[in-house]
Amino acid sequence: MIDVLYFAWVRERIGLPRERVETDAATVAELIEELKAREDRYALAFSDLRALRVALDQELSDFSAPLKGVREVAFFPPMTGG
Amino acid sequence: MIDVLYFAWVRERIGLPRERVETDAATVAELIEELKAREDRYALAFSDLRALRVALDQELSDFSAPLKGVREVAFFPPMTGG
Amino acid sequence: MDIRVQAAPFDFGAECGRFGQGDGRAGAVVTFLGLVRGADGMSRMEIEHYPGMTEKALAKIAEDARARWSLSDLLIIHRYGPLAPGDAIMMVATAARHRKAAFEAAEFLMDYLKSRAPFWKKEFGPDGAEWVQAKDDDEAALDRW
Amino acid sequence: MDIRVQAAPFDFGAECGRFGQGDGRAGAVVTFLGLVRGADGMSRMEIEHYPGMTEKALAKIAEDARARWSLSDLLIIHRYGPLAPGDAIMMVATAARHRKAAFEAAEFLMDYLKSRAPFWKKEFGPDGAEWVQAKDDDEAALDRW
Repeated sequence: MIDVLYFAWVRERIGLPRERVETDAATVAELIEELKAREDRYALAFSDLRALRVALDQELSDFSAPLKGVREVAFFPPMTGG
Repeated sequence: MIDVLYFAWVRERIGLPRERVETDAATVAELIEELKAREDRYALAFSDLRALRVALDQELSDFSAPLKGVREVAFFPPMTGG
Repeated sequence: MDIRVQAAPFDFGAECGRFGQGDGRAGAVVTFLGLVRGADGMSRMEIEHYPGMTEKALAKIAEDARARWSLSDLLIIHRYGPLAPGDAIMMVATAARHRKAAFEAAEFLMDYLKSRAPFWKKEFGPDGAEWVQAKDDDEAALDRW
Repeated sequence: MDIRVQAAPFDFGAECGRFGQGDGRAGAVVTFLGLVRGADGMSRMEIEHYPGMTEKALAKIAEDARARWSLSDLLIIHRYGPLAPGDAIMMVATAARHRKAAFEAAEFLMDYLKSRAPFWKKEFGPDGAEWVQAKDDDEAALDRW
């Protein structure tokens, strides 16, 4: 089980801020494929990975990173603070 | 007649902040030669021109500039504001 | 050193008045204030963030700045939640012996805050709501450090 | 736009609190504060200036900054006379739509103030009084503009 968090328009497209996901995905990319296969709203949110960023346990990471030991995955668009 | 002003250590070496000078000098450099010929304290103040700056009528200028029409000449070291 | 992430407003003048001074170590203080612009008909803004990661990201950015420049003080304040035109969004402040370090550290903090701290701005205007898009410039700004 | 040359102290916090905000045009405010450092056993400082030329030089530097960047506000305050460690010597502030212009304009103002405005600092320490020497760095800083 892994906590998956969504922010900004990713959260809006998927329709929820966080969920617990049962997965055997070895990498972020595999997790994304599983999510996209679920429902259109996921497929839509993850349709263009260049527009997305991922954090693993609250550290910026990338889509090829392994999920082993990770408790929290977050997906969001490029940040616009400051 | 021209007003000649001195600032910072130039003022301290010459021993006065300003004076009126009767001169026919055509350029700043000529005026400096006239002043150096007056007394040791002037010769000392003007001994290293690389350490000096000049302003003509309150605008930075250079030693080769003509004095025609100028009312106020100021000599001082490189500025250290800010 | 102080880092604050908060929904509440902050008083830029009061923060500037008490920052980095008084210990005689700083010769230079630089502050930056980010404001919600009133242009383009925007009526309000909302800033979303990632609690937990935000604090870690800001602490990391501040540590990186302190490793790189000798700073006698450093401050970051960043708001989230609803904001109106003219409101203060965030500020940074740096204090150092000389101006070069204070300026560089403040710009470094801003460049990294823009692209590496998990905040997202949504603008509400006459044509509806829109998430602010990251600019290529902002990512490119990191290359100079 | 405001330029002040004065012997009197100024309140950096209060100046920051009222600068560049309120009209909704600025998205970015940068301020710089220069302080007398208490290091190196210096007990006091005196700043001499050239009344008349100082005001002209500061007005020219400010005009040059405004010609180069689109600024919604600009402030320069520079003191002269006796100062003690910890005292505020001077400040600049710039307001613009985006942070890049506000930062660049503030650094431009500082670089030119250092080397082109007729101020001279004299420091009084345990070994007597000494005029602060201009640094080659400060002259070189102008090359980037």
